[in-house]
Amino acid sequence: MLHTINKSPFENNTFTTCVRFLQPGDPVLFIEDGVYAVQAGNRFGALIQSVLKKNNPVYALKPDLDARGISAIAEGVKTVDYAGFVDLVEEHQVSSWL
Amino acid sequence: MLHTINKSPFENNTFTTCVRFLQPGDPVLFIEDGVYAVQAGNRFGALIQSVLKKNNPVYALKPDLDARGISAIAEGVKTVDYAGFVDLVEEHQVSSWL
Amino acid sequence: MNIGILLKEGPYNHQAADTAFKFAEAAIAKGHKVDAIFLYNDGVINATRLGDPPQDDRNIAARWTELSLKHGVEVLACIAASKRRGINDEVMIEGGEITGLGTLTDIAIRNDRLLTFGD
Amino acid sequence: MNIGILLKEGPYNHQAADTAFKFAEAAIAKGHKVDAIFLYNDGVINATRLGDPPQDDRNIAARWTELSLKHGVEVLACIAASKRRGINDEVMIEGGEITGLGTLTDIAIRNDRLLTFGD
Amino acid sequence: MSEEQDIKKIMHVMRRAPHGSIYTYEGLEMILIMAAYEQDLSVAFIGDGIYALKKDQDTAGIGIKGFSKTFMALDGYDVEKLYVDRQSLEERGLTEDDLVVDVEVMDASEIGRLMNEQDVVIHH
Amino acid sequence: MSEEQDIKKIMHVMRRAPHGSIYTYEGLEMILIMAAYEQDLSVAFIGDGIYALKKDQDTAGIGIKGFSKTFMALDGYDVEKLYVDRQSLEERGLTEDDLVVDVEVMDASEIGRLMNEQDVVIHH
Repeated sequence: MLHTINKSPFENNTFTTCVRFLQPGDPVLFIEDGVYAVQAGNRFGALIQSVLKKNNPVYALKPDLDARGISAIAEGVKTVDYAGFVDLVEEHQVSSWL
Repeated sequence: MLHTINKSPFENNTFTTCVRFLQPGDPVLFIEDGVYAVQAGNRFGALIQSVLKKNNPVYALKPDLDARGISAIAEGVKTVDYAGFVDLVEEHQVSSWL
Repeated sequence: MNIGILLKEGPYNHQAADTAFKFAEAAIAKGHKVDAIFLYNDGVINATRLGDPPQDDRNIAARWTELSLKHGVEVLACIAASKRRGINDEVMIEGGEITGLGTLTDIAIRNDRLLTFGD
Repeated sequence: MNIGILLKEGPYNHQAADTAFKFAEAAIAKGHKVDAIFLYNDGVINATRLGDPPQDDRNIAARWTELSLKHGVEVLACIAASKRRGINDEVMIEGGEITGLGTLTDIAIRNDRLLTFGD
Repeated sequence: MSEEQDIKKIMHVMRRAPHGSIYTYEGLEMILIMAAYEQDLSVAFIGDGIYALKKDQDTAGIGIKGFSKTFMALDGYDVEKLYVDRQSLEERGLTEDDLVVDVEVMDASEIGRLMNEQDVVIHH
Repeated sequence: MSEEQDIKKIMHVMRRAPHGSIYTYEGLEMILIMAAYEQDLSVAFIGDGIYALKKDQDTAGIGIKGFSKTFMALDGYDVEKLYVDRQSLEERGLTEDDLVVDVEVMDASEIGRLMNEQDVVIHH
């Protein structure tokens, strides 16, 4: 199952909550304000790495990163555009953590 | 200055952020979903006590507590109804932390 | 005491409109003047008269009309915010009016308090 | 792949309507069928044709009309949610329609995916 | 294709506190309608979502219609899979006894496993 | 009463990230109008609010008009009191150099002291 997260982890606990429910292998896609989670050097780096280590691929929506001026992102995080988002949805059912 | 907080502290960091900006003596009023902060026995009890200890009076809006089934509240927290909310606004300018 | 209110969320979806009303009602009951309720962001959706809530629910639009007609509270929707969200004179509640952000500034200046309700 | 979309926030105030549109556009471009966009909660405000955004901004209502007319996407607003927020047939965008939650259930059942966008 | 294959597993996830916003209430309205369609429905209460089930809610003072008791009607619609996240309950200082309906209190990993089996997941 | 007494101290507090919601953008529109009224305006950036000032935002891909550069216009409207909360900046891995305008980076207690002196505080 693909989990999408659209909230900034600095103001809202959606990301930390979602992580507790993640199953091994499930991809996580950050969109909208959620993409702040993957900015390199912020305090969520360790949590991102722990998710990656459990074999959960982590993606961030490139247009949302660009819109927010985020160019340096945490190691191991992949970016997708809207077409790549569609590809992920082809492969997985979706749980959108609003 | 009266500071109002209307978000649950479990999902959103408004309360913890507001505390950093509080000046000595400033009252804090929890309204709407913010009132979950003062439920007795939850994990925000220590933060509430630290605010009280800095001489910041803490209030919660009684109708909002009742609506959420909260009867036991943290020690030292006072309740007000809408008329009491008006009284606080008479005494103070207001900063509503949305 | 003269009070202005800034309301930043639409009716029903968030409690802000309810709290703003309850506060205004209590302030008026205590003899204060509620000068104006200024609707901003999604708050402008409070100004449509096309709302048709369930019979057993509160009617939030009717509350604003009552505050306006009975208690002289100006109910004002920001024009720029209204345009984005499909609020205009065609759908405006009785007692409500479209205006600009300059009016909000006047409200902030001429009242003893400006309170914000939102999400 | 057949896709249904559930949109839970109004236009402009949250990015949800933009992301939903961009996703639908990309899915259609890749040859998928976007069956329906169901508007719920404040999402029903996407269905008003009275919106008048600034000239240099996107027109979100026009996007839904385009998806409906050009790509056969059903644009559906929940009746109960619409009534609370002043959305009805009078103000409905071209290509949009008011319907019930039963229709959303059908959409959930008949499509390969149901995606939610909101706040 | 058997009829069986047309039955979808749909999970509703309640995540917000009641009254401060309408999401949980309108979510419940959605569940009640979907219940008539004989799908495999479940409802998970995570984070502030569990507050919707709190006993003794009296909304008269805020002028909003309460709906906690409507959750008690779910049973009559054959919506019997109500899951509550244990950690969410504990960190709010609540126990099962504080809730208006019988629920299954589960670990996040178990609710996550069930979420993973769904055809449709809707967060409210 | 002197004219002086009619000048109000009004602080706008930016607290949300740009683009995910419209609050910061519509807040900025409010500030630009208020700037014409010759009041004592200030703008504080707290929490995600500082992201609105991030350099190199390119919103073409999301189809939303960007507005970070509009903050550069505030100076021309004599809105010169721009305060940024130091902790918010640091925990986001940002420095002053990452921002599109010159700001005063301050401790929360100092911004709190200034907030306390205001006649009107509006959080966006």
